[in-house]
Amino acid sequence: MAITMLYFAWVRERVGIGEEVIDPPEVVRNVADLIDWLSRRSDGHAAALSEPAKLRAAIDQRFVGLDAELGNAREVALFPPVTGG
Amino acid sequence: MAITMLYFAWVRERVGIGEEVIDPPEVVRNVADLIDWLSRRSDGHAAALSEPAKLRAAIDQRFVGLDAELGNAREVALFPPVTGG
Amino acid sequence: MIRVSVDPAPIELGVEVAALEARGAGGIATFTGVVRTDDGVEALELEHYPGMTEAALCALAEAAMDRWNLLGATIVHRVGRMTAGERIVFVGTAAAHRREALEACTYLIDRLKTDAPFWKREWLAGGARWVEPRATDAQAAAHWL
Amino acid sequence: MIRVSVDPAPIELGVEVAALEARGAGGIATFTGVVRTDDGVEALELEHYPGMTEAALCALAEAAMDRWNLLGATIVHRVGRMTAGERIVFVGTAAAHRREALEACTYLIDRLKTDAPFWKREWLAGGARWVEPRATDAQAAAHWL
Repeated sequence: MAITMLYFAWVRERVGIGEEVIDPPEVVRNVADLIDWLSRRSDGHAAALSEPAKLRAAIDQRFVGLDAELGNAREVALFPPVTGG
Repeated sequence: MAITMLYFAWVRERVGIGEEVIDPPEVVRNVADLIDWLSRRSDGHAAALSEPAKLRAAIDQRFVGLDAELGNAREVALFPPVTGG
Repeated sequence: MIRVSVDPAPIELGVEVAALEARGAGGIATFTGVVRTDDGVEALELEHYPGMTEAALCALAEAAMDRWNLLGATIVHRVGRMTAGERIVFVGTAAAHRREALEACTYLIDRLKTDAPFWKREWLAGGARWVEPRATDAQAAAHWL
Repeated sequence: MIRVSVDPAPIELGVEVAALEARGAGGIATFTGVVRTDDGVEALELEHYPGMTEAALCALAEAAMDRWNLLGATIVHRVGRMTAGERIVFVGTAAAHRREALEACTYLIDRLKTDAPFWKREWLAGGARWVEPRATDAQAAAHWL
């Protein structure tokens, strides 16, 4: 099923785009799987996603851990830890 | 030695004046003595000063307890507990 | 920088905050007390002890500057008569870190309630009454000792 | 009353405070974050996650309204590019009692730091850098759990 990926801050810069639509295979079950699968799409993806410990995620606009199941996710975002305020 | 007395809030209202200069005798040594001595000056003073536990004091613009010695006080103020802010 | 003011004129919040922001700090915390509109009070009258009041507020602002790493502390208290919805008091602090600004702001308003010679009188439809001190205010101030 | 805004326009502090004062509360507490002028940062750029940001700030304001007895909670966050001295964020609370307003204000800014999807980039003479999160912010937010 198609998922809209969103990237923010230096993740966006390294990937080279802020948004893309993907269709990962069934073996990609949780966010960590998705990061691993995405990192093989391009050198930019690899540069952005090589250290999952530095990444945070949201599924359908809610913060989740990297072990969260994708389920029927329609929108997944990857980004560095937030620094607002 | 002359002392300027100041009264604030309902103490001022009951005494009937906000300021007066007094010259208490030597036996008046601390604030409690002064309250007792002042309360005999008029019905207004008596009404204002009859319950020392409800009074607070300052000597030369510093808060003090009723047991504080007058020493060389030049200005003594009597008032209810403060309610600013 | 310390700023203390005791004035019958309305409190200009924008001006006070701008002065704190101009200190170059990262964070500004403020507390503003306003005459409540909900309990039948038509006007509030603030009496104070001229001379002693300003000294007490300066001492309080200095104590906050010593205790926290502040770039600015402001205390503005209105006196005289004011009506529902008007500002009675403004305290503001500027600091590089929000924790310091917020703690110092709480300290200033807590201690102002017990350590500065102000007296409030409420005017209601039926007449006027002097406000009684609240035990919770003494507890809040004691918390900082 | 909750007000949440995420906007590239400058934050109008006077307007925000006036709206809180109009709630009829006795006390208004605020915290304003300003781009610091002291560490060589010429400009700050705030990126966010449109849609999620507004939802996260609303959830935060609602949590504060539930936890304290507030009459109003406001969160305004600027996004885009801003220069030294400009306001990044404003949080404000209105309550009948100062303790509630001050605590809730601290809560809002503490949790905003960790619970809303904003990312800061600093522009210096030599180029730009993404701001790293601070461990103290995570600790401050955890304090409220």
